Parts: sequence; structure tokens; C-alpha cells
Amino acid sequence: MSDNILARAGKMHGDKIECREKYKAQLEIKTHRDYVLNLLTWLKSERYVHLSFMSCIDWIEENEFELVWHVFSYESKNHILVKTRLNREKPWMHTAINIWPHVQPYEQEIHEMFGVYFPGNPDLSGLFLHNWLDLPPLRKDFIAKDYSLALYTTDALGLTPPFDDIDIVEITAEESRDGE
Amino acid sequence: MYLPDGYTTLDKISENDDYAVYDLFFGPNHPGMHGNFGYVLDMVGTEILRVRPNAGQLHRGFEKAMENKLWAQNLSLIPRVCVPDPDPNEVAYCQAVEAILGVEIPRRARYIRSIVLEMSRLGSFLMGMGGVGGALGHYSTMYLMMIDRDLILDLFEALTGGRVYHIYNIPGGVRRDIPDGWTDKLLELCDRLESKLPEWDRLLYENPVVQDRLGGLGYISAEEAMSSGITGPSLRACGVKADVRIDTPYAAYDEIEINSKLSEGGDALARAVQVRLDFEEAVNIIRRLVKQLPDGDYKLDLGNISKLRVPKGDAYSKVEASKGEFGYYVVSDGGLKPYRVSVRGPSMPAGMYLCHKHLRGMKIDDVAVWMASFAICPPDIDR
Amino acid sequence: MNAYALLGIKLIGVSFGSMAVGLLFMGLGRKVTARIQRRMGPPFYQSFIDVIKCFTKTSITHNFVMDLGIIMALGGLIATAFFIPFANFSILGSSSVVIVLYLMSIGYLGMAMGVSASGNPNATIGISRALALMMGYEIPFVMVIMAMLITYNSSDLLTYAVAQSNGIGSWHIWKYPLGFIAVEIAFQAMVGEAPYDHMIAPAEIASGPMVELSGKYLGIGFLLHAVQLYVETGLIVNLFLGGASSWYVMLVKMFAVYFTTLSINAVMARYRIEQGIRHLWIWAGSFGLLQLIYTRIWG
Amino acid sequence: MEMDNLYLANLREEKQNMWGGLVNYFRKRSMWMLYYCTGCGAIELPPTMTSRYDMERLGMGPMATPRQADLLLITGYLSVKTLKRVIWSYEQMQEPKYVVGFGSCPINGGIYWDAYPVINHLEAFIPVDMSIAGCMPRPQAIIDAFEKLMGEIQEGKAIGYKRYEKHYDWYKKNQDAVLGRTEAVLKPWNDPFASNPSVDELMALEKGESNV
Repeated sequence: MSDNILARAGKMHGDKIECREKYKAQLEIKTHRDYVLNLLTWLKSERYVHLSFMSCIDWIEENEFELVWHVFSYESKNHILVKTRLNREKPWMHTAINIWPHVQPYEQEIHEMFGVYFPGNPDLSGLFLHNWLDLPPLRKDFIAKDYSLALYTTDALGLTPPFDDIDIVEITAEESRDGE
Repeated sequence: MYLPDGYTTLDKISENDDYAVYDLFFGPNHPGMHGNFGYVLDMVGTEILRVRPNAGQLHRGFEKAMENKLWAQNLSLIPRVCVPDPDPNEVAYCQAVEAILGVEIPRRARYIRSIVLEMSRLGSFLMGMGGVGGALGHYSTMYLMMIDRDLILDLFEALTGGRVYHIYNIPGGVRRDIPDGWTDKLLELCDRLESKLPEWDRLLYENPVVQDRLGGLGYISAEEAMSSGITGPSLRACGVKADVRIDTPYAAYDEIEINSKLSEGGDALARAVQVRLDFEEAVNIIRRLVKQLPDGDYKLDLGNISKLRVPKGDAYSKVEASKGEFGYYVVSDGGLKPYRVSVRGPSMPAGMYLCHKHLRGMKIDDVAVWMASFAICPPDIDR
Repeated sequence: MNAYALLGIKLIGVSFGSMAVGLLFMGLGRKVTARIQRRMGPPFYQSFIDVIKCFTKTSITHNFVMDLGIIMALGGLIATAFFIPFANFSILGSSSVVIVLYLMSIGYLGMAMGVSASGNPNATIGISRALALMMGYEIPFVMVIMAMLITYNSSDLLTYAVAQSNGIGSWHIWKYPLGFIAVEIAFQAMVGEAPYDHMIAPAEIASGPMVELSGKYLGIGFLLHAVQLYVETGLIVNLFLGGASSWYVMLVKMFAVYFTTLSINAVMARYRIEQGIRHLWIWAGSFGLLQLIYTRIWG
Repeated sequence: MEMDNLYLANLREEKQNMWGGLVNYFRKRSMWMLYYCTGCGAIELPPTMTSRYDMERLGMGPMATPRQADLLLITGYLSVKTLKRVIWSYEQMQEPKYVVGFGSCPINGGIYWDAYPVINHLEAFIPVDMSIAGCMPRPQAIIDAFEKLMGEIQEGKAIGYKRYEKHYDWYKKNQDAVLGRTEAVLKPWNDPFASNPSVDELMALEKGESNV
């Protein structure tokens, strides 16, 4: 099963990476932002051809974003989590679109949901949200509940219907009695 | 506006004539669209020049909502990520939580989970096969297959109390044990489904019109499929022996024999046939699981589950759903609520990336069929 | 009562009668399809309810051409219905099959004019498919008609009916078996049932020409289909199934033709448009051509 | 409340019109629903439509475009992006038209009451004639709701479209409040990369900052 990838990675990349085995067949490699693309390219050449997806975590207390690439090999059956940390004030990351083209919508999503910028990605327009002007919604300092209460509740919008549906039900009963 | 390599934005037709290219909205309100999703097609005549996916109509901020709910409360949110095939979500989430907790669930619980997963797979496959029929204008298959899907839902109801969303898996096992006599009904259903297969073969897969329509449509090579994130039946249809159940066994799949047959070809016909082969195998897997079903506890005692605290850590857990690899990346900061839950849906690569390559040059006739053959399920794109 | 008033009553009677027969067939057809799909299905009078409901709704028009086109389509098809002998009732005394074929296309042309004016690309694609498909089925159809022309030296449907009036053995279905197969395949495309339901194709072009029709226009759309069913099944019965001596035999024969079509429709998927036309030309066309050659040489 | 009581006005109108009851019979026996899955409740529509529960025996059927449909099903939660399309679809539909809300989400937001892209009260945006409880409603409940709606149509009670016409200003105001926002709800977002800088520019910028 194992292709000894961690040992080889350590030999190849030395102190630029930090790796460990988390669970059975699930490994973790941490590296610096500018080294991620080198590492991903190397992993792909080592037959880690399947990029499952990429995700982002907002570590607000440490003022950092963590990007995670999930890479899997159909031969060694190992799943590798490639992680890197970005500064939360001006987060940007090199795009991996030249290694795995299908990473494009994931980067687009992370840009929309966290505000992480991917220079080189050809389309970072809004993917899911309509007319979004607030903080990117998956950031920890965006409070979804407040947003929902402030926008969607009838109270918040000052909406009192100019008609009364309960009235209709009562009159219906009377009307039907009259009809009989 | 994103285009894959080698494609330019301006085509030579549109340079000369402003009116040659027109927009056609394929979805979200379109009978050929499965779910609430849309492609804006730039068309020349009936041929597609380029495509702009229009996602987000089903976006409901799951990943944010999960951060604000307890570990156990999230169980009711999670099945809603993929509506036709909800159980893989529950299992993937529970497995990730169990991995961070470092617990091993009882053997019986693992078997029950596998049974539930396979049943969910059967239901979803029936919907998918019916969807291929519906996209081809062959409504009888859809109508007939939906009866059998409903019988599966009846069994789910008897087991879990829910028809569509079951909320049956919890961290540590399953919510309750299998009721008496339920497995007999399940085996009866397996026999019924298997006896239906020849009819469906005659109706759909051996139908010359269907073969003419699907053959050669949306071809993808094995190498390209692997490196563009295609998983599940669509990848197996390219002849790649890739199955999360075998590659990284979970639940009871390490003790169960899985003889997946591969259909080769990599086109829409191969993908449709692969779903049918997987369907047949899933019926057999259920039989094996029921036969080997051990006695014992059906869940691990984790105390009051609503006060569950998960230690600091993160884990990725994946499950072979009916459409491909469903994965949950769960991060915990040691609190009562998850710090971050990130969902990998199987439809994103095909629905958002491959569409640029495949739909270009395709006729409008084939868009719905192409979508059905890749089993694109918008809820897990949008989440 | 003078002759003109009588003619007027007959014409109005045929107009409404053809609509009623077509709607009845559509309702029964939905029931048949439902039973093939193992469900109850709507009541047989559902199509009448649908059409009446459509006429009670508000409707939206895009421009004058849309109104004109739809009316022209209905008018063209009703005019065709005048030429179809129903049992032994025929308004005009003689009805040339060539005229029938000619008038039938007016229905589609009117539809094309009307729905193209609505400006929806789906409708335009749908109607262009319908016209393309017409090219596919009319050629085999005309070849079979030519075979009959060669035999009888006449294009009158009544002549054919008289020739087939000596019991079941004299039906043209035995005299022109290859032609009947060709026409059956073409008929599948004429009424727009699978595998040739390209014109509506909900999953591809969202019901094609119907896409912008609302309320009364949709009601007229349904009536169009109803009259079309009446005309086309009636044509086949008169051409091949010996016509009829009484109205109920006629209705049964017409429905039998439609029933065959529905049964095929229920178990077939839809071709791509180019596959559909190719299939029509290769199969219906070759059967029609063989019939023509056979009749020319040995007939 | 006399001026706002559309139901009574409608009833009076229908009593004057001798065909009213008959027309309502045809309308109720032939309801065509718009084939639009707006949310997850749509998963229970295929069983309702297909052979087991067979909606067509009530004269109902799916229709491809809003122009042809009488009935708009809001199958579950509505995200803001869908809301826009639902309103467009609703306004394209020809009168009389009816709206059925599926499950708890269109009523009060349901499980997504605190989710940022999902609206909470559907009846603030388009008039709802019938709501079905449950998440998600079973096919039996859906059929039951349709039968109740048929009853209401026969009695002339399902007049949401008239309400929409009469109180359009109110509905439009609510729609604009959600769809046509021009400023942020909580805190505006200033994208630090609004100018789309390239990698080299960003690197240079970071180098400069570290030097300072």
C-alpha cells in the first residue's frame, strides 16, 4: 500500500516541508506558500494524479488562512493533505490551474467565500452569491445569523402586509353559511 | 469568462456577425435540467460555441451553517447536501468525527452503515438511470424505475422513520437497531430489483435509439478523467479500477467482497452501462452484508451526544457515493461545534470544468443527456 | 335550406368534429400511455378540460404575426380535414391526396410563422426541426402515394376507398405492404411521437414551438395537434385500411393507427435530429422506393 | 378592511358571472405545474408524478415553461439567486396562477432560518396560495395539498394572483429590498485585490513591505 512517500518527500524537499502521517493512509504535508506549487507538481509526477478538492480554513485568532489541497493516488491509495498558511490581511495564493485545470471553480469559490485572491486564475467572478456586498461569508467575522435577521425577516424590513389573511378565513365561514 | 487551453474568446463567426451568436439559457427553469442549475449557452445555430455555468441557485451556506451548530445538530443538515443520495454525507461526516475522536465503532454498526449506504446507492442509481431516460425523452423508464425507488424509500422509512432524509448515522454508530423481519423484506426487495433488470435492459440499454444517442457522446480518456477529478461510475466507465470502497475501505467494505465490473469506452453509453453494472453489484453486496451481519452493539456509547466535544484536530473522510467520491474535511478546535466543515461534492469537476470542454461544439440535443450521463447533481456543487 | 347553408353547416361540423375526435384521441392516448407505464392516467376527457381551461386563461401575444401564424396553422389544418373522407361522408365529393399533402404543410408553415415571431430561440429551433423532419417523412410518403398513382391513375382518396371496399382482403395494406411500413414509420414522425418527437423535445428545447404559447394560443396549439391527429390517422385509414362504411368503424380504425404509434412512442427514446432524418430516409425511404419500383414494374 | 378583502370581491364577481363556477371546475381539473425544481423538496415530485402516486389522474402534469403553467411549486428553500428567477417565472405565468410552498422553508426559513443566502418568508415576495408542512412533505401530503387547492379554486378562494396585482407595490418593495441592494447589510467588503494585480506585482509589494 504505502509508497513511502513521506520519506521520499523529506529527502527531496528537505526542510521546506513538514510532514507527518495523520491517520491510516492519510498524510499531511505543510509548506510555505511559495513552495506549494513545486510540491504539488512533484506529487503529480509521483502519480498523485487525483486532486479531490481544495478547502480553506479561517484561523481568525492566529490571523491566518489555511489552504488545504487534497491529493490522492490511485496507485498507493494514499491521501495527502497539502497545507499552507496565508496572511489574513492580504491573502493571495498562486493558482494551481496549470497543474490541475479543474481546480479553477474551487479557487473561484474560495475567492468568493473567503476573499483569497488567486492571481492567474482567469475567472474569479462571483460564483454562488447574488449581489454580495458584505464580507466574504465564510470568514469567521461574518455572522450569518445577524445577516439573515437584518435582511430576511419581515420585522427587519418593516413589512406589515396591507392585507389580512385571517380575515379571509373568518369571512369564508360566514359566506358559506349564507350560501346555504 | 473562463475557457480551457486552446480556446479563444472570440470566434471567427462572431467577429463578423453580431447576430450569429445568441444566448440560450439552459436552466435553471428547464425540463432537461436536473435540479436548480443553469448553463448559459452561446449558440451558433443549434451548435454550442461556449458555455457559462450558472451555479449558486441552490447555495444555502451549509459550511457556514455547520459552524454554528452542535456536532449532533449538524447531522440534520448534512443529508441535505446531496438530495437523491443523502446517506454517504452522514457516513462521511460521522467517520471524520470518529477519526478525530479516535474511536472505533462496533462491527454491527459498520455493517448496518454499509447496508444503508448500498440502499441509498440503489435509490440514487434508479433516479440516475431514470434521469438518462428522461433526458432522452424515454419517459417510461423514468416512470417504471421510480416505483422501485419508492419501495427502497419504504424500507428506509421502516428502518429510520424518514423517507428521503434519514439522519440515521450518528458519531459512534447508528441511531437504532434493525427492526425484526426488516432484513427479510430487504432481501425480497433485492430479488425484485434483480428480476427487473432484464426489463430495464430491454427498455433502455439494448434500445437501438438509446445506443445511437449515447454512443460516443462526451468521451473522456482514462488519464484525463483521473487528472480532472472525475470519480465514481464515470471514472470506472473509462476502465479505471477506482472505487473508494476498495481503495480506502470504510464501514464494512474491508470484509465484503466487491466484484465491480468495468464497462470500457469512456463515453456516455459506457457511463450509463457502468451505473447499471454497479446497480447489479450493489444488490449483491446487500445480500452479502445481510448474510454476514454480526450480532452485537449497534452504537458506541459516547455519552450525551448533544454535548459531544471533539478534540482539536482535523480529518478527511470520503465515501463512494452513487455519483462519485463524497468527502468531508472536518476541522475541530476542541469545542462543542465544528470549526470548519468543507464538503467535496462529486459533481463539481464535471459540472463546472468539463462542461467547457465537452459542451463546446455539441448540439443542443445532447446537453441534457450529457448532464445525466455524468450524474451532475447541483446541490453538491452549490452546497 | 339552400345548398350554401348546408355546405356551411357541413364545414362547421367537420371543423368541430375533427377537433373533438382529435381531442378524444389525445385523451385516450394519454390513458394508453399511462397504462403502459403502469399507472391510472387521466380521465379520457382530460384533453377537453385542458383545452377549455386554456381558453379561460389570459394570454399574451408578441405581435400581430404571431396571431396570424397560429390562426393560419389552424385554418390550414382544418382545410385539410375537409378533404379527408370520414367513413362515407365527404364534403367535396372528391379529395385528392396531393391537395391533402399540400395543405398539411400549411399547418406547419403557419406554426413556423407564428412561433418565430415570438422571438424565443427554443421555439425557432423547434420549428426548424419540425420543418427539417418534414423533409424526412414527406419523401417516403410521396413515393408510396406515387405507387398508388401508378396503379389507379388517380389521386382521389374516394377512388382508393372504393377499390378497398370488398372486405379485409382488398385493403391496400396487403397490396402495398412495403409502402404501409414506410408510411407507418413516416406517420410516427408526422404526429411527432418518439423516436421522432424532435419538435417538442422538452428536455432539449423546452417543448419547442409551444414555449411562448400561453392561454388561448396554447389552446389553439392543442387543437392544432388534435386536428392533425384526425387528418393524419384519417389519411392512413383511407389509404391503407380500407376506409370505413360507418363512423364508428372509422373511429376504431383511426384509433388503432394512433394506438400503434403510441405503443412505439412509449418504449422509444428520441433520436438526434440528424439521426432522425437519416433514419427516416434510410428505412422509410428505402421501403417506399422498393414499393414504388415494385409497383412500377410488376404492379 | 372592506377595501382589502379581495376574496369577498372575487366571490361577488363570480356570483354575478353565471359561468364562474363552471370555469373554476375546468381550472381546478387541469392544473399544470411549472417544471422547476427550486429546492430539495423537488425530490419528492418524481414519486408524486410517476407511477406510484400518479398525479396525472388529477389532471396535473409538468409543463416546460412558465407561459404554459398554472401552478408554481416552490419546492423548499429559496436562495436569493433563485428568488430572482422565481419572481421572473411567476410574472411570466398567465392568470389565473397559483403558488404552492413546499415544506417549512418557504414558511419561515425552516432549517435555514439563519443562513445567509436563503430567504425566510416567501409570502413577502410572491403570494402563496397553499403551504405544505413538513421537511420534506411526503407524496401523500403533496397530493392532499393539491386536492385542497382544487377545493379552494372551486370556491374562488385561491386568488393570490389578484392580491399580487393589487398590492404589487408592497411585493415590489420587499423584492427590491432583498434583490436590489446597493449597500452592505452588516459591514462592507473592501477587496484588497480589486485591481487584479499579477503575481509579480504582489511579490514586489510584499518584498517592499518586509523591507519597510
